[in-house]
Amino acid sequence: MSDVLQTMLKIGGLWKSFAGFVATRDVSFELKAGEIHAVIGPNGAGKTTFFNLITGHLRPDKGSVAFEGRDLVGLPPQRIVRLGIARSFQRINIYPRLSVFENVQVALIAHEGQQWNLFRPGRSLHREGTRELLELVGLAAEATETAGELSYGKQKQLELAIALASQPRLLLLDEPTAGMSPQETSETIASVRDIVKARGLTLLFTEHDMSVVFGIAERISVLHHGEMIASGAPDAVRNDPEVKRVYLGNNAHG
Amino acid sequence: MTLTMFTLNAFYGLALAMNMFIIASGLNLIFGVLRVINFAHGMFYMFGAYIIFTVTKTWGAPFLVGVLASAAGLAVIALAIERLLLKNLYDKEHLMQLLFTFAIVLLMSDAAKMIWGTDQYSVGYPPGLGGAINLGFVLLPQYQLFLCVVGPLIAIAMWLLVDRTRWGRIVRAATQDREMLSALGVNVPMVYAAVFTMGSALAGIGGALAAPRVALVPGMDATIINECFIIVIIGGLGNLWGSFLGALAFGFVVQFGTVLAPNWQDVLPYLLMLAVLIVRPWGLLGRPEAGR
Amino acid sequence: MPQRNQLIASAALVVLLALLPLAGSRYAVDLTTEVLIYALFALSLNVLIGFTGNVSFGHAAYFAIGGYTCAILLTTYRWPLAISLPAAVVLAGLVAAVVGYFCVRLTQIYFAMLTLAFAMLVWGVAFKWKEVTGGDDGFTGINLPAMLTNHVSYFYFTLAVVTVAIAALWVICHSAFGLTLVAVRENNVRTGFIGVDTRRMRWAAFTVAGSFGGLAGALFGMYHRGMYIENAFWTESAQVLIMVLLGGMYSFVGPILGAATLHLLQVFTNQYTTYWPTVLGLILLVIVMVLPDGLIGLVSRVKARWGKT
Amino acid sequence: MKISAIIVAAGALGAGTAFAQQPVKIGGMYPLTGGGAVYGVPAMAGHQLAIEELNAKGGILGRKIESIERDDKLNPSAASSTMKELITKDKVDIVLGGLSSAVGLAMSEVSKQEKVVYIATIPKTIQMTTDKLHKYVFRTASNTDFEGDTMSLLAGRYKLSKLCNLQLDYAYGNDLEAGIVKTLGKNAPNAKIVLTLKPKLGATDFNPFIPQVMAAGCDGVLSGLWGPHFVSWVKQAKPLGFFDKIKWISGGEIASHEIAGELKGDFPDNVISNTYELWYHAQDPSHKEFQARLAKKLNTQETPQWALLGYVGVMYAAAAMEKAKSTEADKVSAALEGLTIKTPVGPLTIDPKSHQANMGQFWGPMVKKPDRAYRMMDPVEYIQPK
Repeated sequence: MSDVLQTMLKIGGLWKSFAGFVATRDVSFELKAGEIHAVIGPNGAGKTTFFNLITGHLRPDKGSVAFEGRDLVGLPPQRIVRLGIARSFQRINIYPRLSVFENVQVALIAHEGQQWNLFRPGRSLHREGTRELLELVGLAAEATETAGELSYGKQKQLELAIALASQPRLLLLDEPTAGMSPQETSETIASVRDIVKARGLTLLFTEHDMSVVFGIAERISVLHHGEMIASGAPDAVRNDPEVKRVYLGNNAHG
Repeated sequence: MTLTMFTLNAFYGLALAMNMFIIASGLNLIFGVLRVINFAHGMFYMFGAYIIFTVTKTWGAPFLVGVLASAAGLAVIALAIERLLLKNLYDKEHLMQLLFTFAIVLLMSDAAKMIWGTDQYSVGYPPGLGGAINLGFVLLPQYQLFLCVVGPLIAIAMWLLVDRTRWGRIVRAATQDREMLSALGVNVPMVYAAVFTMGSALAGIGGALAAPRVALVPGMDATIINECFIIVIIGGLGNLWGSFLGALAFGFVVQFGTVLAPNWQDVLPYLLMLAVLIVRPWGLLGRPEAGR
Repeated sequence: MPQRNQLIASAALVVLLALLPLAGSRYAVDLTTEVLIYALFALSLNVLIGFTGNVSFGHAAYFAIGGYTCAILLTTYRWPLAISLPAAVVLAGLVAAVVGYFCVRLTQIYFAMLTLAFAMLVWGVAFKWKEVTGGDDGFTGINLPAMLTNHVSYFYFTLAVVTVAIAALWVICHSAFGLTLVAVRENNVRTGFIGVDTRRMRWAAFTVAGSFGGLAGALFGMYHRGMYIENAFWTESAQVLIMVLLGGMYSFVGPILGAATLHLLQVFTNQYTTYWPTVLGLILLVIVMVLPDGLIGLVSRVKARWGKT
Repeated sequence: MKISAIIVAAGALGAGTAFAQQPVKIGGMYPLTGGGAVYGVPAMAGHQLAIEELNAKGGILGRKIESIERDDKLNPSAASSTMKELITKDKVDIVLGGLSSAVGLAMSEVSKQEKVVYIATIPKTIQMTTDKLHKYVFRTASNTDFEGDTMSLLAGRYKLSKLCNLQLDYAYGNDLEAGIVKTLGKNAPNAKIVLTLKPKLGATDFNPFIPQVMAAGCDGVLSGLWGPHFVSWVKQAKPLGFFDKIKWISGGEIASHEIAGELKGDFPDNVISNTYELWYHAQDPSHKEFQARLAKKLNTQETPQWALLGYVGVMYAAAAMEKAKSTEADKVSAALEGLTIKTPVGPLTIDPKSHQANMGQFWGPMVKKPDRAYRMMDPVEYIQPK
């Protein structure tokens, strides 16, 4: 739908502080449609805050967030989702007491705006779409299980399915492989990339695992103490002296 | 309103606030740490009043002994309730705890009827506090002055205990993260038991201190529980000084409101809560609870 | 299919109830009428509690608004029942919508206390607006259509209205709307991020709950031929809350069971002892300690919670 | 014709003898739990005493009396349900009791629908015997008009001029105020109400009101503050010397021993009030006898006044059934109209038009006695409405 070279998300001069602690400091950032973009940085660098500011969970003190030319600042999460931005969470954020199937089903209902339908039985809706999404993320076999009882990795997969149910153009994944085994990680990453490419999505994600980051990211941005210190192609970032000093240097050898 | 009347009303508002604070502070403490909505708190208050009646009037003990007996009596009752029953419920739905405290209300109301019958009782003022002090332009009842002293004393004592002692730090930590505290080797169940006991003893003291001013009758627990909740809520849940402020707001609004708009007196406390919650949804000194 | 079984069981229950007057016990008929009304009242509250996860301490307000409105329209204005009853439901729903607008901005205990505050205002209005409501003397002598003055006909009327209302609530609770409400209850934040305005959902649930609560109140007032300010008092809100918790809030039928159990317990223990609070208290204790899911947990321990059919 | 008459008579006789085995069922409802139990429990004791006495003498119409007693929970809807239960399940012949106005009116509504006689033994609201009067409701308690009339009479007698009217803000208070205002001009032409205050029902804190009364410069208060309200008022007003200058004329039975015996030395001076019954007042032999039996039942000499109300209600029910020679509601209702019976406080008559008994009350000032720890009424005057 959008041109590959077009700017999808444009962030300018973003500030956010909590009781004096500056979590996001004058961050400017651009995301091209269709790219796979990683945001990295040590713990506490402000990655999650950055995501929260984009998706409306937090409101920036200053700055602008434009999605496809539309200002997002001040919009509540549900409006932003409807514009085409879906996200997953670093800490598992699903419906633990609903079945796996219902977790996705309810997201599809919401996407179709059917939450205001007082008459159609909820469980009869989008059965096909739900099944497809579960298959896509590899949870078809667990459809009837209670979501909270799934393994950690599978709950992460479920998060992905819920996010995809909103049919986003931009997908934000906050540490999609956190807590996974190396085996699960590589599987997840492969499947995420396939899905993103197959559906023509734009992906913005944060990640700890540098092999994952450099494995799939087309562009990488580095946050440090709330500041965006570098942004560019993987090689350029890898060789950026500032990045080496504050981040890669510490982590890669520590 | 003349100066005399204004002074009197302000003073009475303060006295009411302090009496309510003493009762509500215990409820606030229990809610803040245990997250239990204790509907039985009003019943504890009533028991406090009845116990001081028995101790001072039937047994002839001095007033102060009566107050201590009320505190001790409620501490024992509360400890028994917590250790035998309530401790098993912390992991369950909050609403199950609510149902539990309601069951306690029912059981204790009948227990009170069996022990004290249905007659109405009254407790005398402690000697030396039954009169009034003449300031020239206004008479101030001594007992209410006494309450105005006791209330802040209790507030300061609680503040010292919670803010300035190791035990207090543990209690405050328990309000934040129970699992973490447990991992750090703190005996959390004992902290919970102690907090429930202490909060309930405060209800007992509140009842004992209210007793000389009011008639003791079955059902005296009913409105007090709502008023305590209002004070705790408008102050900000779990916040000691919030409850103090909430009690002051309650005292002055009820006193002046009743004088100026007697037609609204039945719903004044609720109007106050409405106004506060619409303007400051988390109470005067409360903070929004992060996320969920 | 279990759903079909449920439908058959429900239909059988309604038929069985419809046969009750043939047994000839006037008392049983009256008691069942009361239970039906309380069941609807408890179910209406559970739209908020069980399905949305919002505990209201002031649900009696809508019960009272429904009851008074119907009573006043029938008696003071001599409107026909066919208009008075819907008007009562609409007014209860409207007031719930206005109150809900403010309440859903808050959550948890703050939400509960705000509902309580508004409900006490409703009580205050019923108390002070003596010319219209009769104040604390109550509004007695409600003018019923002649065909409903007989206890059996009123029972059938109640049975019909309550059955339809419960069916409607069932449809609503199991609709896409209902499922989304459960999502709001289970995870408010996540539900925002799938594109749902959770506050508006809760607002809608509040309004639905208030409307059906109003219907229950209207039936109640006509049954007693009187509405009293006590019906709006917070103790009444607490009572219906207990019915819901007792029955089991995560199940659709739980509150019906809770309403029947609590009401019948109160009636029967009062027949044997003036220490009925002790009896009731002990029973509640047992339920709390042993049956955390309410009575419905006892009935269907094997069944998983809402979510698995 | 003749034969059929005989058959009918025989049938009636047969039915009568079969019926004789059946007890007369009397339903009694008072608040027995919560806030109303203070009054309901003693009233129920009087109710039971009357039934015990009647049964000892062979019951009513030669049939034993079965007493069915229930808690009205001080809640009109609950009372309405319970009364229906008494009528439809227990098949009671008559229902007695009630305390609050709303419960009384709710019970009256059931009595009207179900066509069962209800005798209100405590509720005083005037509506019950005026606007909402019907064939089956009767009252053997006093009412707010009687009480108001006597209070204004006393205001005149004590030559009070500036009055403060102090009533609780609910049905009883409002009705009592109306009763006072109606008769004040006639009974106390020199008196004027300069201030009217209405604390809420159930108030425990009277500080918003006490200074206002003191500042208004009244020489008398006409009060309807009953029970715990009065006690709380006293506890809060006395330290200010409130009762030193102000004469307190009160309805609401605060001169009863339940309050005087509890407040003892704290009971203020200058109080003139009423009570239904006085255990220390030797009036006539029947009263002494009643008092002795009640004292035995309750195991105290200082018996509460409320028992009398429960007692008189039952006695009226029994007398009416005896007079009607039936327990049928229509006949009992007809028999109650104009019925005069002897009670421990003297003869009472139910007015056939208003269904209201001329139940009087003891009135008088509460005074210190050298040999008693508590105050007593002296002189006592039994004032009965005309």
